[in-house]
Amino acid sequence: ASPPDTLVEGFAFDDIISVDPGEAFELSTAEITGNCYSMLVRLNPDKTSEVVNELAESWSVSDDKLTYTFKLKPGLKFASGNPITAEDVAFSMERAVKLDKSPAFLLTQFGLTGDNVTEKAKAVDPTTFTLTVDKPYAPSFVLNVLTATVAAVVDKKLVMSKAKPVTPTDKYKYDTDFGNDFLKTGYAGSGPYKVVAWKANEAVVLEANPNYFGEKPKLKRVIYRYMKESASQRLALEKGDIDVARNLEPGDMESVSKKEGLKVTSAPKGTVYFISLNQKNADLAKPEVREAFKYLVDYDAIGETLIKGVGTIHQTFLPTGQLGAIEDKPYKLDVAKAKELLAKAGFKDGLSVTFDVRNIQPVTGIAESFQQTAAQAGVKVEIIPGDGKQTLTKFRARKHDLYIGQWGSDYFDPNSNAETFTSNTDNSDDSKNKTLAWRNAWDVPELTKETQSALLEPDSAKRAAIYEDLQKKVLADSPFVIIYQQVEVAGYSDKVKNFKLGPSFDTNFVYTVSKD
Amino acid sequence: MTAVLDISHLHVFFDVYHALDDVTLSVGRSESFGLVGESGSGKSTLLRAVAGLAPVSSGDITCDGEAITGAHRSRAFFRKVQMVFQDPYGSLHPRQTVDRQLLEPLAVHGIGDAEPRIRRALDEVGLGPSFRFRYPHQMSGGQRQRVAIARALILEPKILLLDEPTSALDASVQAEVLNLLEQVRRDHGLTFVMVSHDLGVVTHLCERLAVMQHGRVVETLTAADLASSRVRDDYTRHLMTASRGFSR
Amino acid sequence: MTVTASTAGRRRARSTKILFDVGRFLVVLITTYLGLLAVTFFIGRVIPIDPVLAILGDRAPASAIARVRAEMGLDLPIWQQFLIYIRQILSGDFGTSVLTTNPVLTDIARVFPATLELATFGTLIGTIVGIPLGVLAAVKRDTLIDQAVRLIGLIGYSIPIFWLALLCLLLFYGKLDWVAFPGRIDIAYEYTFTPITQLFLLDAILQREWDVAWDVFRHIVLPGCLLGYVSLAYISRMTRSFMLTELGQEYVVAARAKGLSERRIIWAHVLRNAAVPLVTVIALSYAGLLEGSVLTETVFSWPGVGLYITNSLQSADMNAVLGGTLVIGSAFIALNLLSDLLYRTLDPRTRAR
Amino acid sequence: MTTGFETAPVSRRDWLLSDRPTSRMQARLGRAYMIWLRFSANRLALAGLGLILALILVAIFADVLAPFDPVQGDLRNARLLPPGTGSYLLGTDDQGRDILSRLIHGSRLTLAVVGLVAVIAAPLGLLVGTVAGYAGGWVDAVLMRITDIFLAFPKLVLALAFVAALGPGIENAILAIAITSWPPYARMARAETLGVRHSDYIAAVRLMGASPFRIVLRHVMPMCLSSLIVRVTLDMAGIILTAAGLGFLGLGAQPPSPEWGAMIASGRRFILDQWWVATMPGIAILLVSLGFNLLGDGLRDALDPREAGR
Amino acid sequence: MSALLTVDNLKVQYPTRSGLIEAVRGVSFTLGRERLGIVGESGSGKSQTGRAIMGLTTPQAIVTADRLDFQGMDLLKASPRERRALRGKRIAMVLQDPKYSLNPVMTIGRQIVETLRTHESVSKAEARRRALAMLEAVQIRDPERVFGLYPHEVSGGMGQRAMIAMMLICDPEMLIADEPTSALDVTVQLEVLGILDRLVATRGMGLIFVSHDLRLVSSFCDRVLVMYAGKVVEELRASELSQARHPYTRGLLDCVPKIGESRHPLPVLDRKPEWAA
Ligand SMILES: Nc1ncnc2c1ncn2[C@@H]1O[C@H](COP(=O)(O)OP(=O)(O)OP(=O)(O)O)[C@@H](O)[C@H]1O
Ligand SMILES: Nc1ncnc2c1ncn2[C@@H]1O[C@H](COP(=O)(O)OP(=O)(O)OP(=O)(O)O)[C@@H](O)[C@H]1O
Ligand SMILES: [Mg+2]
Ligand SMILES: [Mg+2]
Repeated sequence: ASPPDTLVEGFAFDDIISVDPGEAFELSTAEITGNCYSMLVRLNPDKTSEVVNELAESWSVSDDKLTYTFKLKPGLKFASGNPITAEDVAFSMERAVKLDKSPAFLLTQFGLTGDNVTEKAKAVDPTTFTLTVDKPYAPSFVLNVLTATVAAVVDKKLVMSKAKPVTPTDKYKYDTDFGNDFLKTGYAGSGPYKVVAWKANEAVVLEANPNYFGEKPKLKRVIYRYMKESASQRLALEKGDIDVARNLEPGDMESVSKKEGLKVTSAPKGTVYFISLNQKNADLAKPEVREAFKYLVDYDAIGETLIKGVGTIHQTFLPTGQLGAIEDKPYKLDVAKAKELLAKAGFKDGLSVTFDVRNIQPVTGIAESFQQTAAQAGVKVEIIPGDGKQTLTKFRARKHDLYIGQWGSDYFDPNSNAETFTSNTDNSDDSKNKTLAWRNAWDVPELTKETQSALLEPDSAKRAAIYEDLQKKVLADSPFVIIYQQVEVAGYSDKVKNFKLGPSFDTNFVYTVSKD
Repeated sequence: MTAVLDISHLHVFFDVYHALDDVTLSVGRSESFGLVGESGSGKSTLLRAVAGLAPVSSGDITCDGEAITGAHRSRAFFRKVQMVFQDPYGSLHPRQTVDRQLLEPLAVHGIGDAEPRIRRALDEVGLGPSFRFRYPHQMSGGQRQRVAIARALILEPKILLLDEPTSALDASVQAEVLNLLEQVRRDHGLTFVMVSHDLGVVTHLCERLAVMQHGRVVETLTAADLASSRVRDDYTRHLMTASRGFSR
Repeated sequence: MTVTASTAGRRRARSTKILFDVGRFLVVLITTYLGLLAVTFFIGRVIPIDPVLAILGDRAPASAIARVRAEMGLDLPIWQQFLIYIRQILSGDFGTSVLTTNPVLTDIARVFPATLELATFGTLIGTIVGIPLGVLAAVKRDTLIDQAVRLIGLIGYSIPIFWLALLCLLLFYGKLDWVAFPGRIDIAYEYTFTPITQLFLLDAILQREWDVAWDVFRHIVLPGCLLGYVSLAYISRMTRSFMLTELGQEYVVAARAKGLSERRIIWAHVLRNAAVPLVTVIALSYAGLLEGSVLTETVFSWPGVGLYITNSLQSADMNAVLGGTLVIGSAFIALNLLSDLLYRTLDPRTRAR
Repeated sequence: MTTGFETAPVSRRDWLLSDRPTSRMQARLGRAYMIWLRFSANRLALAGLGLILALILVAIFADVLAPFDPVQGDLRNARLLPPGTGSYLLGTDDQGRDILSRLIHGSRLTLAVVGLVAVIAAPLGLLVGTVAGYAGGWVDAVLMRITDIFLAFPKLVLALAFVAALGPGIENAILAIAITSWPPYARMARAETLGVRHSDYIAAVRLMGASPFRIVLRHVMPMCLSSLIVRVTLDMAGIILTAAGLGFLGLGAQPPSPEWGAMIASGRRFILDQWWVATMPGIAILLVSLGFNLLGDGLRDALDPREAGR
Repeated sequence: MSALLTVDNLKVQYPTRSGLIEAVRGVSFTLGRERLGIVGESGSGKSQTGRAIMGLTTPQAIVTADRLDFQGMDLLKASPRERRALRGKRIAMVLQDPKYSLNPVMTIGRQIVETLRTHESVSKAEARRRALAMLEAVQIRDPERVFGLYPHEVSGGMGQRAMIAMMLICDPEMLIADEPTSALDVTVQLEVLGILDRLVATRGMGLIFVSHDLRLVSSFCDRVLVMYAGKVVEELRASELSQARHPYTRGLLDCVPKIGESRHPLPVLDRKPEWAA
């Protein structure tokens, strides 16, 4: 049984590779960082089109839309007891950019580089921080990006005291690791909870931060216990060994919702699942084939069974809730139509393709279902199951035919998804750009331009219109068969009060939770 | 007497154990030569050394004019020298019929007329055709020993090495096998080198014999000498008394 | 070679024989380790998983990827990589695990005891129950008891352990609530209890923390019994067969001729002889449990070395895989050595004089 | 030949049991018949044989026997139906496929895995073991080192690594299992060869001038064969379980192939509410590997004269 | 002379798949305090006779007799416990091959002591003392050393002596020796026989000596039973061996080659079916 002062969550967090906010870019880490670090601004969980202040007391944009000035609230403290100053904010930015880890691009897309970051992101005085961007972006875009966990503020004094010297090379020009080694498993933040331990595939332990500047958390400890399977999470939940089950599958969700003493909650997330067709494969590059495949998914049956409760059928690339998102659902299972299209493309007798699928539900189930429906149209699909990293390696090398994947918004702005689905600046094999469009060798210079133009559109309504247009185009002609948008669910014991899932992964807050 | 088998200064070691210590022997053509001695005195080792089955560390062996060195034996050697082992239960392959066992040497040497040869060989050792397709476990010890003899004879060797061919057999069966050996020797003009711990058996079959103890040859003498107790060595005398049976 | 020289040589050979044996053993050990290293290295290179991916995640910028690739020496020729790898290992550096970001040795020091504890528990059960069952079956050969023991053993041999584990978990945890939830220890104790040896049961008992010990026991008992059943199946079956071989020996007749009771003959004479080959069997089954409990560990979320290697393998975390492999390989070699030693002490015929 | 023994005055049984066979064929058949007599006296062994024969028959006639398509399901209407619903005797799985039909078709995979692994691993182990044992010296040392390395290597890791390297699929799983399962055979064959190497009958063959190659192939190997057969039969269960284990870890078979281990793996998600999805394939595996074990046990008693003599 | 053991119409049968094997087919004899030899070719049922008397045939054997009487005790009616109490204490048996009949993982001393302590309650020290004395009695030169040795560490002759010591330590009234010397070297063979002979003479035991060596038996025993195919075909005094009448016995005697005798070919046995009748 779980202790009364502790919230125990069963959670499949096998994606965590580090809890350093400057390095981590995984969904599970986002939740940890969200609960343990503070940022200048945050997404408003109740109204996702807005950002609200956290460390910042106020902010303003210069007229040329290039310089953003943030004023910090007074008297803030890190968990270590050190005061939070603009210096720390600037350091956090500098650190992320210089470390150049996975999430660094969020900042570097504003023109920050290792060489200029100290100039462009700097503390003017202890409570004033300014950020200078390279183009007059829509302010909503910039602020939305700043809500991402990479912008979490770390304790400069503490971090640098733990930093390890490194020998500079051509690739890495600095003589310190900026405390990266320490922060991989350590903690230097100011959130309601602090990270006490992360043991890969075992547990993440959070403890209340006594120096937290906001309302103190109700529970002393939060333990995320690694549990891979839905069935065992449910079992443990029913037995009271955990308070929250985070990875319930449809069947288990249903049972939990009917069970006395247990409740379920859910929240749509900004993640869409899609099957993508590699355009390097000449067969799949035919427009008719691309279209035919969209008719070969049994959206309705999948929605009623495999993803019931954990996803809603969604066919456009922007998740519901983001600026400009549309809800068009023109496709449904239509084998005859698909056959006709295939015949038009010259595949009267069908064709064979391979399909790289992660060993994880519900993707495997959807893949199998697709395999069956595709077979009806003469498309022979060979499923190649693999572990996540294995299929991903292949996908990134553009060696797949079909791939089933998901894309979660990096920050709550339409650009995140638009960029990946519609922009491909360089379709060559050694391109630096790794968007989904590139990964499927979908060479679309016009769409790329259109996506970029949306970034600089300061008027929200006009910006939304551009995204709507992009979505329609992708829906009609892209090699992406978008199937559904994820709904995150959790089952929990009714002893747990105020448990809520947020609209994004870094807003799944636990500090409001209490227990009877 | 022309020597068909000449052994001089032969040494055999098993790791550190000196199993044969400077053994020198000479066996004449068509002679029957016996080896006696207590258990572990190196009788079997001597035969095996000649056959190339024991690690010779030094010494010379000449066989029918062919000088042999080390453990390597030429193909021709095996057509000249064959061996019959002590234990009829262990010297036949348990998973092969008599037919297979007799066929094998012919196959190895690429000898063609297998069918008549096998029939003749079985006939010669007094086994009818009904034995041809039996497995070893379907035969008695004496019958197995006959098969072993047939197998040795089928290559028509000149020298037959016999390692206690009858000691595992009943007295009555022993007599049959001894008679058989005598007969094939006469028919083929074979040279015998026979090991036995039974002085009666050795004197029955051999003209000359060597007495071994602790890996050495202590005395070489003729059967007639033995019969009339003309022995020089104490150990030989001791063996003779022992073989007369128990006396109170 | 002259006679005198050879005799002297033999004598010298005898005194150097022990030295030679030790030397040969070392050569065996070193080559086996080198082999393990080479195979692991090879596996690491052929696995179609980009190790950089495991370090940086999916969305890292190209510059970071190139940097890490160079850091890991992945751009060097294969043989150079292997040499670097060997040099690293020889200097005692197993590197850090990408997956857990800990030094591999630290990880191993945590996960291996977990497996060790489980496997030891299983082997104890297998031995304590399996041997008497095997003896019983052999003594009552062809009776109902014999058939029953054989069938129990055969089913243990035939049942998919992960399946049985699932069903048992459902029954004993889900329905009956007799055992604790998967894992090694309850959350409530996990952060209050400080283990010394990492063998939790032992630690709890040593520290006289009885409630912890009870909790740990409730966790280990089900997976331990399941592994115990598998090992019991093997041990009882081999015991039966060794006992039957020994029961047919002449010394048993001699012992009966002495007027000894059947019980004494079975337990003091026959089993004592059957114990000689049994030692190897038990060691083998123990080694098997040490390396082969991945499936059980998966079902019971047991943070052991099998699970560790499997997880690492799926992330191409070759440092961790190698560490785990070497530990299991060492355990295997050590157990072999141990069973060899035991064999020698149990069997006077092989004892050095 | 048939006329031979129909006109003969002796019964067929006497002809087979004759201790004076008149032809190679009769001798061989007689030996086989003796083994069969010993084997068939063991009821459990017969049950095992029956199970295996049933498996083979099911595999051969899978197309006829299976009431439904094993890979095409009815996701919308027939998902997770309990046993006995409509014509789904053993229920359906999460893709709405008939479990019975999948089990029936899965028997082919099981049989293929078992057969191919045996065909690859056993001869390999036999060859390595007998050559090492007979040659001795450095050949033995080198071969046994390699064997030891493979033995000391965690088996499932090796198999996992191979499957990961070669890509998933039943063929690769077979290769992986074969690669991990030969060392024990090599060890066993070597031990047996060492026992046989110094026997007089091998000495006799050497005295015929037979080449080492011939001795190993024709005289040593047959001696190792019966214990090898027994061991392989007993290991079949282990092979099935390993394959199932690989399937369980998601590395054995590719979906939608009805591999039993993979079926358990995908069914375990429903074990709380839809117990049959994981239970049915579990029972199938249990039955088949029990069958192989019973068969192997019986064969051991029948082939091993030491045991059978009593 | 009072009879120690009376055997009347002893039969030992083995049910097998191909019918009943009759290993012993009605053997009758009596044994006093004397040396009785049993000879016969391999498979004639000598060992089975000995084992049936000891009650050591394998469980599936069917042993029947009109009478099997040891000093007034009906062995066939005795409970297993009673028979066990007899074995080693009053009736002992020496098996053929010392290599296999000594427990390889127990020291020789312990095995001897074990017999003693099974039947008599003596202290450890006393048992050891008596075992050493017994080892000395079987002419082992260094009993202290041999006491602590394992079977594989002693030669065949020593092993056989140890076996005899183990069986005689409780002073049995009767000893069955089943080919006790056939695995040994000729010279050692005589030494062991010498020891047996002395022990029988000094302790007044009854001895059944099983062997296939007619010459040896005749020179060692007082009386000889000749067995063929599970039956006794002839019984005679050892001294009257040369007057044996049964052709089987004569044949066995004749077919052995002797030093200084020239018979080529050797006479062989011509087995007659009526012998087995
Ligand atoms: N392969 C071997 N390895 C080690 N020692 C051996 C080997 N073969 C024989 N010996 C030893 O060499 C010595 C002589 O053995 P050998 O077999 O020649 O004796 P033997 O005279 O034939 O005795 P027996 O009459 O018992 O057959 C013995 O002490 C034996 O232990
Ligand atoms: N367990 C058994 N089952 C069937 N038959 C048996 C069994 N034991 C012995 N026999 C048979 O009983 C017969 C007599 O055997 P026994 O051992 O008494 O012969 P023996 O005279 O001692 O011969 P040897 O001189 O070879 O020891 C043999 O034909 C043998 O096959
Ligand atoms: Mg010899
Ligand atoms: Mg006998």
